[in-house]
Amino acid sequence: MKLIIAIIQPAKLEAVKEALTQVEVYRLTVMDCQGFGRQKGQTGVHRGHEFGVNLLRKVQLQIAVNEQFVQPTIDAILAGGRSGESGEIGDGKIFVLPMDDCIRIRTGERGSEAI
Amino acid sequence: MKLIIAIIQPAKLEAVKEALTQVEVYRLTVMDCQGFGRQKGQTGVHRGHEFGVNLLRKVQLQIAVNEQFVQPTIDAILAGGRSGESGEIGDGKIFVLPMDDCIRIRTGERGSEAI
Amino acid sequence: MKLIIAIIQPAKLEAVKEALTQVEVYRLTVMDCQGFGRQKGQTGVHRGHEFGVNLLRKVQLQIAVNEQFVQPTIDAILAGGRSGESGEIGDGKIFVLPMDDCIRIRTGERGSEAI
Amino acid sequence: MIQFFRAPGTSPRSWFIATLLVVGMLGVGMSLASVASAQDEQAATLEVIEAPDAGGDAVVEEAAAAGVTADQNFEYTINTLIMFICAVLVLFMQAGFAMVEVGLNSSKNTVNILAKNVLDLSVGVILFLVVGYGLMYPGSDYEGGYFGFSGSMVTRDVDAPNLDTGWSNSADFMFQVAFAATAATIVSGAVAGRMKFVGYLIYSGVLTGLIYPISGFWKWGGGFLAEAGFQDFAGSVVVHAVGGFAGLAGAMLLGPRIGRYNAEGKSVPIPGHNITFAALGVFILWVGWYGFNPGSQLTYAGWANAEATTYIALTTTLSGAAGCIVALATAWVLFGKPDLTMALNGVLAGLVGITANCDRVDQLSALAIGAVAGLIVVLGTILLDKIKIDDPVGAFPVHGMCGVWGGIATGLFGVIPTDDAGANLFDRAGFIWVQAYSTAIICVWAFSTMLIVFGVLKAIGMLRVSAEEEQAGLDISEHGMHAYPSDAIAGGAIH
Amino acid sequence: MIQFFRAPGTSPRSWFIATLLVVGMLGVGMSLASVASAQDEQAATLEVIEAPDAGGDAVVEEAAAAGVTADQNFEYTINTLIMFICAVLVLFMQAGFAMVEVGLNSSKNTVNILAKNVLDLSVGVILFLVVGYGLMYPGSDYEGGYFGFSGSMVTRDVDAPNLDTGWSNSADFMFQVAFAATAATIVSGAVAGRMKFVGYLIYSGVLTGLIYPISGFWKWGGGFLAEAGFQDFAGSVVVHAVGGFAGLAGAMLLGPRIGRYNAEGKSVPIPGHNITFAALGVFILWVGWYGFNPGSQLTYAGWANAEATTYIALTTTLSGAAGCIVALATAWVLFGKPDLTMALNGVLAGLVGITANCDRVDQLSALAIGAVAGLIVVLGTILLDKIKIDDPVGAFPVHGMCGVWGGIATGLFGVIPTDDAGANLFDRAGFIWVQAYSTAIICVWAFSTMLIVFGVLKAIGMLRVSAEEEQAGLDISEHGMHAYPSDAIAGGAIH
Amino acid sequence: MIQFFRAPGTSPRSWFIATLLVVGMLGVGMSLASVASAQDEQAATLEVIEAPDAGGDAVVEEAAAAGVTADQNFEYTINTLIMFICAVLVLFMQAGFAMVEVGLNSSKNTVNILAKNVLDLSVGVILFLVVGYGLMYPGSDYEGGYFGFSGSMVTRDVDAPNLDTGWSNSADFMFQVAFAATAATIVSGAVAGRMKFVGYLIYSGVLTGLIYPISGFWKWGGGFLAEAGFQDFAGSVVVHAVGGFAGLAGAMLLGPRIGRYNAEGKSVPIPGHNITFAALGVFILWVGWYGFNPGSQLTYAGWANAEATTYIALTTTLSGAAGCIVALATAWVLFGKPDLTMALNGVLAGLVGITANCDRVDQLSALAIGAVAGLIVVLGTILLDKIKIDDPVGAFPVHGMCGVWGGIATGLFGVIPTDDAGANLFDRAGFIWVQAYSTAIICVWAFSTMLIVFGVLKAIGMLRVSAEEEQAGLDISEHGMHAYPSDAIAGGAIH
Ligand SMILES: Nc1ncnc2c1ncn2[C@@H]1O[C@H](COP(=O)(O)OP(=O)(O)O)[C@@H](O)[C@H]1O
Ligand SMILES: Nc1ncnc2c1ncn2[C@@H]1O[C@H](COP(=O)(O)OP(=O)(O)O)[C@@H](O)[C@H]1O
Ligand SMILES: Nc1ncnc2c1ncn2[C@@H]1O[C@H](COP(=O)(O)OP(=O)(O)O)[C@@H](O)[C@H]1O
Repeated sequence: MKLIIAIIQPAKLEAVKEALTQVEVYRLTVMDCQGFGRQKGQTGVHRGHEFGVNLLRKVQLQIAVNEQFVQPTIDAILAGGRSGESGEIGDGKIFVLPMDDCIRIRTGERGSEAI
Repeated sequence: MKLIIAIIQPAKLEAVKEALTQVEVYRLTVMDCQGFGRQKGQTGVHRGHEFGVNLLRKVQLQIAVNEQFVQPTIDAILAGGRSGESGEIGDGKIFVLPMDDCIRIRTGERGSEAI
Repeated sequence: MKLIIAIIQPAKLEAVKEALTQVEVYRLTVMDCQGFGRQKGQTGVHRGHEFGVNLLRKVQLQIAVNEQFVQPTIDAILAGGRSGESGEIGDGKIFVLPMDDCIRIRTGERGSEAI
Repeated sequence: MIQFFRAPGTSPRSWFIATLLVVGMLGVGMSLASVASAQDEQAATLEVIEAPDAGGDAVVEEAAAAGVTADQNFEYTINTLIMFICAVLVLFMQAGFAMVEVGLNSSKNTVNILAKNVLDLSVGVILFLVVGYGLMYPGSDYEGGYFGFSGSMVTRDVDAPNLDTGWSNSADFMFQVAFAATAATIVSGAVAGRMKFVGYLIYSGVLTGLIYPISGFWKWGGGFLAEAGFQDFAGSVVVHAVGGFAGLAGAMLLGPRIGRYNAEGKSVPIPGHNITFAALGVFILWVGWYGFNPGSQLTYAGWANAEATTYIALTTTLSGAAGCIVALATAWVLFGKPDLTMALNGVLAGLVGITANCDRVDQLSALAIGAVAGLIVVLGTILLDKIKIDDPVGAFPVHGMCGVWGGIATGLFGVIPTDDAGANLFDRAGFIWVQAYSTAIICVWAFSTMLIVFGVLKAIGMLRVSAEEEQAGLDISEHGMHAYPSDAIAGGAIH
Repeated sequence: MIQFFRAPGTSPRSWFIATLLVVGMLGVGMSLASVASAQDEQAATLEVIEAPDAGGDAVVEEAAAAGVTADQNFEYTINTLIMFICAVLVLFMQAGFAMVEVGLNSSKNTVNILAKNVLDLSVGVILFLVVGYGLMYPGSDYEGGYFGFSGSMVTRDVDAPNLDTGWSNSADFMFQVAFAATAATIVSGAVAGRMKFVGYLIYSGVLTGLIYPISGFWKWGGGFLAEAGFQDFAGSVVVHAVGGFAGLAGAMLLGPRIGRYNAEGKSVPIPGHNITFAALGVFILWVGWYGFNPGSQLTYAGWANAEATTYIALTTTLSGAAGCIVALATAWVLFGKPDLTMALNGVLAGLVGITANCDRVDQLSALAIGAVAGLIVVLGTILLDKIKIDDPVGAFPVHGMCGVWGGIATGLFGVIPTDDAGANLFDRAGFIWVQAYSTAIICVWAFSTMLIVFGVLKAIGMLRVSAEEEQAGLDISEHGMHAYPSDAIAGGAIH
Repeated sequence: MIQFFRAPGTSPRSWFIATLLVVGMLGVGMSLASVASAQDEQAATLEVIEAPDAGGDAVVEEAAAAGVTADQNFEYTINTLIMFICAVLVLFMQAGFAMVEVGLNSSKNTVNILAKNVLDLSVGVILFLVVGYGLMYPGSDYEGGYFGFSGSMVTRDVDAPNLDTGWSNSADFMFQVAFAATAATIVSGAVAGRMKFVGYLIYSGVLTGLIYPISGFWKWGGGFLAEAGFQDFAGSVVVHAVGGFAGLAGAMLLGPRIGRYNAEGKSVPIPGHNITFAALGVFILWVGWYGFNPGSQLTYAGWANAEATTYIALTTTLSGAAGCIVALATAWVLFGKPDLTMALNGVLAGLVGITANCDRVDQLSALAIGAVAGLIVVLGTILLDKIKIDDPVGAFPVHGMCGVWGGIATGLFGVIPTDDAGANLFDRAGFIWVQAYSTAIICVWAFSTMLIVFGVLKAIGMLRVSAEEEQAGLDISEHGMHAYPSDAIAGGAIH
């Protein structure tokens, strides 16, 4: 089992969700977050202080999947999350973390069938 | 050491916290999140467009624990987080992730005693 | 590759970011969160009910790094995140999680060069 | 994709839609009707005052022609226009109530609270127009009575000057309907977070259409309480206590919100989600109250009336300020922290308390009335919590308890009313007594009738939403939308 | 670190800054000028009324001295002061529009919307002062005409009493400029989320300086539509339809926001980020409308005027309430949920619909007009969505469509205007016809001229921001700030 | 669980609670007192104007009886009622200040700011009633003096008509207290985020009770500055500069917020958490200013007064608009982005600048005054930041600097005041000079006295909260609540 963490552009959430549905990944958790990356932040101004607002609004997805779903999930995120053909800086990242166990609170089921 | 990530109903936070206190787990981090799961989202409407608001408000707990606390913590979350006896769809999930290290910023202590 | 999760005081974000820049860690993801820790929460009051607001506002950083950056990153967070010399309760924690893979959405690159 | 028929499960809702559509159709119907009749009858009933015609001395000649003396003309102008301005201030209070209620409740019930506040005003206007106004002011034939009806306002020719009162019928209706809407909207806060939207709309129609106007008639319409010498200048009892006790009935029949009391029955606070909205609402209400109390002088022309109108504004201000300070101090001592929500409710408490007597107490009494109201609202809130009645915004302590206090305080501190000869109608004790029992009668009336209304709603399953709907929040379950979609959603993506 | 010169890339911006600076410099210039001339000429043109001098009977003597009769004095006082109060209410509507637009849009465009709303008022005031007012009220020489100019308001000696009208020039300007600003700000909602800030400022200047005053002159300035007998009491057409059609032109030339329609052209809702602000805005607008409609009576002194003023408030209220209820009911039936945003727009729809005829319809007609407006706004919103015109706040359905409806409804339900002899100017059909074509003329005027303005802006690349800027949000890309920095940021840390 | 005694650590707080309780007890005490005395004395002092008695011509007869001429009656009515309406508008500004301050500060200090704003109004009302009003208007005996006291307002019989002034004492108090509260609340923004709540309450009492009324007397009470010919129509100096300089004193003694300047002393912006509230606040203030400036005409009856009142509204509007545009343009050029916060402060700057002279400048001068104010506020903000004075909302640049500018500008552009014979009191230079030194005197007074007050608070440790409390936010550390509990909390769970 893996926990896939993806940081994407807020505007891409819709597309990513559709792509995930294609590969039958229906369950996920979403959070607002802010990111610093290579993407040049716009220049902000406050009371005359220019500062790089390289803190940009992003959305984080957390998806717990079984092994065989890892690759399809990644592909789906890439497909839905990339801006245009070539992609743009700021499109984000996918992190794949090992996961020891998963429990469904409702039933207490454990392991892969609980995902 | 494990990092336990639990996604629960917002209304259950109180109960889960009490249950965790029982098993002497006092430290945790809480975040707002939204989830898609099997739980049927209510139907939303915007300017006449029905859409499934299967994005539901949830709360995520992150709890770093030493091995011997893993099971008690899980049990506590199950106890506090389940709706009624049988539980309801939407009650959420618990993910258990391996954790290599933990550092307490205040003291710089590392490893299990830092948790 | 590791995913470093740090929970710090909101007011320390600035300092931590600067420290990270020193060690050439430029990319990170930031989230608001709330924490329960050993730190004594202030006493809250609502309609005459005293209750411990031990839920305190914190900021969570998520930083994916390659092995050789793990220690520098931790040191930077400790340097920037500690209150005063001795540190204060509430300064927070750093969790180090193993990470199997990292993908850059824009390019699809995988592994360490994608971080 | 549009669907014209609802699933069976939603029948209560479709009921309501039906009724609403009736209104709509009615509207269309009437339009055709009036088109047909427009040419003739209308032109007769409705005289348009063309601005240009009114310049220079024309106005006065015109007035003279209509047999209106220059003085009457002056007074009629002032009374009508100032009453109109005060009505606008009172209507602005609707925004204040909405903000207070929204701010003091969970974010998941925001859309629902706002919908209730916008709709109870709109529904209230229509029903007060069609029924309520005629019930509340049936005219002199019903003097000293218990019930009367003089026909619907909507059918009246409101165009002719009303020289008996000395101000226009339109201004009068505007001012009165704003009061009715206030009484109705008070309840919204007490039943927040768990009541069905349809049920609320029905309740609100009944209150503005029947319950409020009937008891209003008893005092302001010249009914038996007026004859008894009961004094309630601007409605501590007639408006606020009625709303407060109606809210209490609702809160009791609904029961507390899920999670408000835990397994061991320990009270678990559910803090509001946005204190800034709550405070903004209180500021708006404070400002609106200057229409509510001074406006109730009804005649403003002439130095004596102007004097009285502004003196009322003064006592109102003093009481609100004293209520705020004492409520904060009390909360501070009792709870150890200066609780802003108590200070805010203290302002409202002071304003409610002075509403009945702002015209007949001196400055020191105004301060005392406010101070006591500030004490009452804090203790009342604690009490309510102890007996496990869940009133999310404290509508009962503020409007119910302090409304009653206002009624009594009038007896304690108020100048004793006189007969036309100028002789006191009562001694102090007698005045206190008439205030006390009249207040009691109105509160019992509002509470018992509303128990019935909410009881019926409960019986037919239109009172409370399901536990699951409540936990998800009324916004999403009743209205299908979030008040504050997160960036994740607002970024443009809802599947 | 301060930088005095902009990168070349920003030339359009620096253009604009230049123009702005001109205004600023102008200001300083004028100041010196007026200092120089202050001693003499000013003292002449400007007579300061010292409060003390005005007590007792002095006022009347003074008036007599100035050859003003007591009646004129009374009327002048009432008309001027009430008009001023109504102007304040209408200006308050600016806050309402800002809140509605902010609430119904994504949080990432909040700063931009607020900046637009604050600036279009400020820019509007200056341009209406310098150009617009003179274009809209060129005086009797241009009666029945198409275009006229009587010089800039700013150059006028507005100090002498204006006994022809019966109220002060200052009050008149305040009231008129508030209307101009309303027309301008309506557009802001329709173009939200994607229009360049500089482009918006230019548009707004053109509308308040030229487009609105010219068509305004046709009716209210005594132009050819006034002569034709066209009736638009408070501006359903002259103000709201003009704003609505200008907004339509903008929305069409801009095209929908990114993500508003997905690849398959399916409509993807972009819910607003804060419904509480939206509802607060509607309450504020409702209140402000009592300045807008009753204030348009212009003369309030004398029982007949007071009567009319408050009767207008009554019909306005009824229409707004009916609009709210019917819009909610319609949305409920069509969509299956009681959509608050529709109820809110329904209130505005009803208010817009009655604006042209609030003085000349009976109560039933007022209800009917509001009910139909409520229906129109819902269906209009659906229609607009179907034809893929992205109007984030529904400015066109509310102000454009219901503005037109108001114009027509005046013909359908309104008392037929009479000549000085009191004879009807038209039969019903004739009245409907004049209302219809006059409405059409004004809408075409606004739409076509604005198509040109927005077209030019598009041509010179000052209309729409880049896709990247739009996705990041106009707040950060146009203004360099977030409306709601998260705790992480607000904690004190921006690098 | 309720606790009646505080831990020793909290002694300052309990001090304050004590004082507050005194007020409360006082209230109760007075109530009993007045109950006792109610029957007799009260009925004498307080005559209730029964609305019914006032219809028809009764009013005029009554007036005649009271020896009031018809003209006086007319003027008294208009002056009193319009002053009351203006007072309501000025009180509404309290909501505006609260929203601006909340919006421009971190979310963690929201409850505290709101509590300060609600309480300084309430405390201000009481203290101005008991002390301030008598100090500010001690009457003619003290003409040209430096200090006087005519006894407390609360003890006065405010019921009789005040035919000397021509308006009611109650209206006068309402209008004056609203101004006092404005001066007090300005400071709140400058000391936000780090000042102890108790300390603020004490400061606020001192300002409204002593400091403001004393300098107010010098000008408006007929003191030595009035005699010197100093002109400050509505209080650019008397109200705004006093508040602004008091705020400066506070900000200086408090020192900057933690994190406002980093280790190297580099300025780190701490953006406000909700720009929508800030903008809403500015709109409300703009609207409220129409009570502030035009209301200061004090007499509105008669064409000349009505003329003046509305002309003042015009100049006020022009200056605010010019300030907005120039401030935005300046910020745009200097910073490269159109900074909304600067545009908002520019509006306020323009309004503050014109406040002293709105009655005596021509339209061009009004534009110039606003334009310069817009420039001042931006440069002032930068300057303050450079010298490391942390004024979170820019209260000093807006109210302090532009208040001074308003005082000077009156000398530069204003019509020169005349003596009763109509002869100019000064030549231009002399007028500028008197304006300059009078402004200086008042600013020095406010700044130095407030330095002492804040200094004492600092000495007794009641000025600034601890670093830990500040970082956690004043909401939780001072008031024990969050302004916006997250869903996690608001979901119903606080342990
Ligand atoms: N190494 C990392 N650790 C944590 N978050 C990251 C990392 N790299 C990128 N992110 C997140 O992804 C977002 C987009 O990154 P992006 O600028 O696209 O990276 P790149 O420049 O490598 O494409 C960033 O704003 C940040 O939130
Ligand atoms: N596989 C998963 N990955 C990420 N989050 C999940 C996953 N499964 C469930 N969740 C989270 O848990 C919440 C509740 O899930 P729920 O509907 O109870 O799942 P189930 O239908 O399996 O019981 C979801 O809204 C989502 O936030
Ligand atoms: N074991 C843990 N699991 C999850 N979060 C933790 C844990 N320990 C600490 N935290 C987070 O770190 C924050 C600060 O913790 P702190 O009180 O400094 O811990 P300590 O008392 O060990 O120093 C807490 O508020 C919480 O958010």
